[in-house]
Amino acid sequence: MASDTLASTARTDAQISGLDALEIAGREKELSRASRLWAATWPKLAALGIAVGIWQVVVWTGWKDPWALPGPGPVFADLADYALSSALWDGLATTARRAVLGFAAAVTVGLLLGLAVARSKILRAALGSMITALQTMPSIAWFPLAILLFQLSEQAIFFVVVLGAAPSIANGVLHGVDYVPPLLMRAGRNLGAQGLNLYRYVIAPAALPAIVAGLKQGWAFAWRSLMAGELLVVIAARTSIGAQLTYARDFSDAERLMAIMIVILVVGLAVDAAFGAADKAIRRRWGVLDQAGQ
Amino acid sequence: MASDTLASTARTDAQISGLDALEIAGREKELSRASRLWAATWPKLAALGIAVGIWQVVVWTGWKDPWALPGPGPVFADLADYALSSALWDGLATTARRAVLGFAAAVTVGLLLGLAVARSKILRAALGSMITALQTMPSIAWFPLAILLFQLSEQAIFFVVVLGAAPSIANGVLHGVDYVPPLLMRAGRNLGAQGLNLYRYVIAPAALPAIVAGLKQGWAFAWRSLMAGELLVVIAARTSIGAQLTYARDFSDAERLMAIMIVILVVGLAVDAAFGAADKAIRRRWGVLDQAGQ
Amino acid sequence: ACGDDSEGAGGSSGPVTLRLGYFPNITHAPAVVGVEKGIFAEKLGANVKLDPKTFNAGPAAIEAVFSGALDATYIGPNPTVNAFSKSKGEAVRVVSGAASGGVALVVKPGINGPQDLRGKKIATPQLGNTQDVAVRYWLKQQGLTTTKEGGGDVKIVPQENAQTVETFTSGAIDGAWVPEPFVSRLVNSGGKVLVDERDLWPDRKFVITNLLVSTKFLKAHPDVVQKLVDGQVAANEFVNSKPDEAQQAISDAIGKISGKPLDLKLIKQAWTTLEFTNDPIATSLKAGLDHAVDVKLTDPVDLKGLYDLTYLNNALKAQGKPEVVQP
Amino acid sequence: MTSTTTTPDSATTAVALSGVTKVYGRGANAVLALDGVSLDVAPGEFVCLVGASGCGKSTLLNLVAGLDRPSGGQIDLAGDASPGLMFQEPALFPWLTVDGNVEVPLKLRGLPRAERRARVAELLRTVHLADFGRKRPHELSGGMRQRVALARTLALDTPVLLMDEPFGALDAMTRDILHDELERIWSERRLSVLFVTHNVREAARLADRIILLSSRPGRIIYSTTVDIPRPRRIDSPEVAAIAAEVTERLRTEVGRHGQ
Amino acid sequence: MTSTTTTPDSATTAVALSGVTKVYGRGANAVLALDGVSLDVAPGEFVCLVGASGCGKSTLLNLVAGLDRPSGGQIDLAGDASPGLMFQEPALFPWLTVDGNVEVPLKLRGLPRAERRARVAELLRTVHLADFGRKRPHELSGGMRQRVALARTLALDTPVLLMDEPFGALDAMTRDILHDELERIWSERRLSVLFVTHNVREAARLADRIILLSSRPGRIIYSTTVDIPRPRRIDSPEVAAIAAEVTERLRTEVGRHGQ
Ligand SMILES: Nc1ncnc2c1ncn2[C@@H]1O[C@H](COP(=O)(O)OP(=O)(O)OP(=O)(O)O)[C@@H](O)[C@H]1O
Ligand SMILES: Nc1ncnc2c1ncn2[C@@H]1O[C@H](COP(=O)(O)OP(=O)(O)OP(=O)(O)O)[C@@H](O)[C@H]1O
Ligand SMILES: [Mg+2]
Ligand SMILES: [Mg+2]
Repeated sequence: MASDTLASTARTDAQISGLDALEIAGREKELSRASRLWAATWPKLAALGIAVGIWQVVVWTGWKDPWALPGPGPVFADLADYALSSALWDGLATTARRAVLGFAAAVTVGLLLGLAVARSKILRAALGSMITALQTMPSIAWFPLAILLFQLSEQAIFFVVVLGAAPSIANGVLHGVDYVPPLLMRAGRNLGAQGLNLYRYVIAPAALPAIVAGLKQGWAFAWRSLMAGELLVVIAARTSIGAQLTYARDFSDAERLMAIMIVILVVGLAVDAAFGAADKAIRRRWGVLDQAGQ
Repeated sequence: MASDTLASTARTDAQISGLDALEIAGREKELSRASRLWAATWPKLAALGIAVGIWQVVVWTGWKDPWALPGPGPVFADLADYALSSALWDGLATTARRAVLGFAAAVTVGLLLGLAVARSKILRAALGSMITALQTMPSIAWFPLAILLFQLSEQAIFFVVVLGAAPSIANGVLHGVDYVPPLLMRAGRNLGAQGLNLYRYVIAPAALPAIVAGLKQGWAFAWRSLMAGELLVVIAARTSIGAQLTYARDFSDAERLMAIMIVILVVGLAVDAAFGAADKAIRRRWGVLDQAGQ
Repeated sequence: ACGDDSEGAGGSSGPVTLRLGYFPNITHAPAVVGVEKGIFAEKLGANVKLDPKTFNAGPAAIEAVFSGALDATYIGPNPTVNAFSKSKGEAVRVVSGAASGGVALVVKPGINGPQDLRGKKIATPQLGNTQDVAVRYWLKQQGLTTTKEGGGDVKIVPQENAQTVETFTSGAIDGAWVPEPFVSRLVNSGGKVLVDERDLWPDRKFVITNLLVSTKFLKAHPDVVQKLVDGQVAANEFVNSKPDEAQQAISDAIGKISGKPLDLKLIKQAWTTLEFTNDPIATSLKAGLDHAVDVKLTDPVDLKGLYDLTYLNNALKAQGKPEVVQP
Repeated sequence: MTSTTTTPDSATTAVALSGVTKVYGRGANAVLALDGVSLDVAPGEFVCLVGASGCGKSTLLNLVAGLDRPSGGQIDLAGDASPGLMFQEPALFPWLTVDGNVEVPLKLRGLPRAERRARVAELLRTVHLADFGRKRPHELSGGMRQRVALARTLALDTPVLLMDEPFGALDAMTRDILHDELERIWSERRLSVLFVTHNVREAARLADRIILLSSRPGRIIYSTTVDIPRPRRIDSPEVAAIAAEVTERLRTEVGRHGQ
Repeated sequence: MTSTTTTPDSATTAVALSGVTKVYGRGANAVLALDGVSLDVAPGEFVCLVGASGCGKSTLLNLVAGLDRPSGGQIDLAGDASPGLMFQEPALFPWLTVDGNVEVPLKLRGLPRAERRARVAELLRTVHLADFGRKRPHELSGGMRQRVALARTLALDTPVLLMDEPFGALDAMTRDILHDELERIWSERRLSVLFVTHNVREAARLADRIILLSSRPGRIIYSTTVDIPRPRRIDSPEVAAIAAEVTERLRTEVGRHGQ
């Protein structure tokens, strides 16, 4: 046998015959579920631990006054207070509802706009670059128009959210459509897909990964626009995360500000998990899962 | 000959023999340059015309007072004033410099972060979802931290811009890396690319289209964060587009506000054109140009 | 030299940098004039370098003071109280007043008295700020109820001042209790003044801007603070004696940052509702807080130690002017 | 199964190319891929196209399928259905299962669900992949993918079939079986087939006529009718004889360009 | 040209597989692609692998190349260079020109620029694509892409070469020419080659040994040594005889599974 073995350790540790392997495959899966969960969780916990640790150390050094940079202790204490108060839950309920509705509207507008612009050369020439330009328009520039159009109503907030997120989503669609493999386009056309059917059977599914990426970016825009937009209308009996964030800053309440930032991060993590799951499902289907890591 | 011809009109109009076609190809190109420019321009002009037209009509209906919604006439007059004043050019110079520097820093951070997270499973588990979470954090939440870390300096503005744009860019990188075709990964590995070389020769170029898309989204984040960040502190009495935008609003100067919005749109269009050119170059190389339209 | 707080500690032997914050705004007229006309620079002398910073809103200025990026700032009563109470009375001291008045309730033409406000929407700059408290307290005295959430007889809608002008012109609100220059601007968009807040205070005086210094800086460089207060007194002198020049200076200063000089007419219009006084009118701040407690917008705050008016009185004494009462 | 027949007044030609030219690129980079190709395919005729690598065979099929426009000349088709094309690469949709891929043309024709199912199952049986309906393309071997693509093209039910090396990735035995299947379907449906192959024996086994294309520019340089009665066997001496003849011509042609 | 030789103490085997098993998927969906495959390739030996579509040939090459891990068994390689693999699909990088694609392995080995250029030009001449260096993959025909992939694999200069149907998309004449080229390179560099093909004649033309894999599970069911002296011709009767013998075994095997 050859003296120098390539990756032989990795290969020999699985010296089992084929059918054995088949049987073991099932068991391995059971065993590994817990360990996979652990593998996905410990780095997060470690990162969290390191971040909080550094924060605490910086606070201990007395670099800044506690009212300028409160330590983790007071912040988590305030977060606990906050979580026990109705303010967080009411605010979160309002904001989440607005975010979901606004994002849904933005998705509709963004997808339609993206598909329309991608589809027609004239629309693309006319509006294509306008999409990015609109995307760079800061939310506050839209406030006067929002008030003109919708007065002080929830719609004004939606308007700002949709204008913030829809261009981003449309850009995702455009990117996806632009990179549909030409061979698949030809295949689709030859199989009889034309016009809308070509979109339904070829372009949309082929562009799906890019569209999901665009939706993720769109969510970030929607959420940030919402945080700003929630100050537009402080509506009767309805508090919101965006308003609370600004109040915390207005009252120089560093602890509450950081507590709200933690809440925003947690919401972001949850949303990312949802997008991550969708993306993973697509990658599994397409057979491009878990190859980059190797 | 068959009675029913398929798309025969389209095909017969080019009844010329091969070598003629070869010769004509050159001439056609000359001829079509002007017409292609026209084809790219008229829809933009038309869109512009329609938009301004609707705006003018709305103003004529007297729906809102002229100080709430000024017509195109006064706005363009103010834009002309604005363009002749040093305010626009000074502000644009400051803002553009900040945008370019901030974006460059964000690109560096975003690319490195994205590649690092894409590459290491542990980093990915630890930070992957944090990226989207950070992306959703509104700029104002970072202001206190920016001031703490960088006092009242340009760096504080950069900090906000980088925190706004880098996650978006990193997400673009992650998306691109995730969808590198497995076959090309295998080919690269077999050709001897490992570690950094695999990134350099396979992953980065394969992910390039998605990275460019991420950069475009990142630019929008950077610009919007900058517009907010420029209010953080007005350094050395230096005017900037962000400050002008807010002051126009504070002064209820609807005309100037709209003039500044037009400036922002124009900057956005210019940047989009740059990204569009980059993207087109990639698509031409890859052979995926101009197939979606058909 | 915008470095550590420790820099130059131990007296003013070496050169000291004074980082001073203010808003390019009418209510900050003494600051604008003091910087633009070189009054501060003159009073501070060669040994102290003035590093002025302009802000657009209070929170950032307070953040800057907290983080040691600013040594002193002109600011309104609300952030003053917040900064004092959040730092448990440690971070800041008020060393002088700057301006009084300049706040009013502007309403739509049809509204002629408090009772006409029933069911109407009134805007304030921010939930729990001075004007928000003032309008709620005043309404309460008129027998009208309000709630924190915007319910009650009169609906209070806190929103940015810039937005207030937009919502007022578009008819979404019926009035607003705001400071200058928004009062004038609302009046120019067809509103009328229903209540001039000066009428509600003794001597028609209540604080709208005062001068805050960080306690650390005050401890390290009392002499510099003295010079700053001297400058403030001189600036007010200038503002009051040469209003035209002061108004022009404000217009120019705003123009430098916003790209468009502020309309002089508007400044003149707002000017009449303001009084530039060195007295921080501590009683009005205290009363305002009591009102806030009364309308259940805040818990009581102990303001003891907020004011340190020795420097102001030194300055006034030197000029032979009447001293103010240390609260 | 629906048997699509060509319309009566197109009784003589199913596909007619006259003077078809195709130039790729522009200026100095221009490649003359096809130069004045004229070719008629009769209804029900099986035409095989052979030629050296890069001589323009795929280009020709793409033009006939209407996926590209000729730079010159004319292409006419009988009937209103565009021809079904089996690409040189499998071109399967990665987001669909094998079943899903084969079902696409049936869905696009609006067939009811039950019928679609039955048809997909039948087609997968035809290509010997009955058990693989629920797999995804990336889980298949190269030859399996090619067979799925074949099934998908057959699902189109068009009167004209264009096939670009459909059996290139298959072992000899599987290919023999599929030759029989294809021949059966061709005669049942009276299809007109334009079939590209590198295997000259395969051409002789299947074709009514074999056409040889030259390289750069692609021109028809030879055409022969195969009169061997069907059923034929790929290892029969008659097939071998025709193959040898075509090979000889091909050798001259490639020899001219190969060096 | 650098001639890579195997180390002395690996004189007897270049590649050694013992009891290699590969299972794809899990649970009910598991596919046993390879089952206990043991195979030694001697240094300088040319081994051809034939088998029905989907029997596990590509899987085997991927395992030997180290791109996948076997579920069981052991794979040993002489020397420290991993084998070069020519994939069943061209797998060219779309962002590079033809030149650029062939240059990648040379760059990765750190060759100086001038040397790289010369080598690329030589390799493209070998595959008869000397004029196509500046084209991009999408501008090439199927067979041309395959030849670029061949050139890129040859640029690797590894002592062991794995080839997955490298000539499947080529016409007979071009293939014959490339057979000669490959044989020349093989003997010059003393390469060990594991070569997958569906063309049994091609196997008999090139191989020192032909190995037949069965389908699901993939097992070695037949192995024969080809003793015909080189140079051989693909249409020689000796080659035909060996091909017929292997075809017969293949037929039995596929017949067993095909229906
Ligand atoms: N999109 C394209 N752009 C530029 N040139 C092209 C393009 N497609 C094909 N060609 C060129 O046209 C010629 C014919 O290509 P085609 O694919 O038709 O060959 P083919 O006969 O199918 O070859 P093969 O047997 O190798 O598949 C080749 O020289 C090729 O380089
Ligand atoms: N990634 C995968 N996931 C699941 N199954 C796979 C995968 N790759 C291959 N298979 C299965 O393994 C078996 C062998 O596949 P392989 O590609 O090795 O066949 P092959 O001998 O190369 O066939 P061909 O001649 O058609 O290329 C097939 O049944 C195939 O479906
Ligand atoms: Mg071809
Ligand atoms: Mg294979």
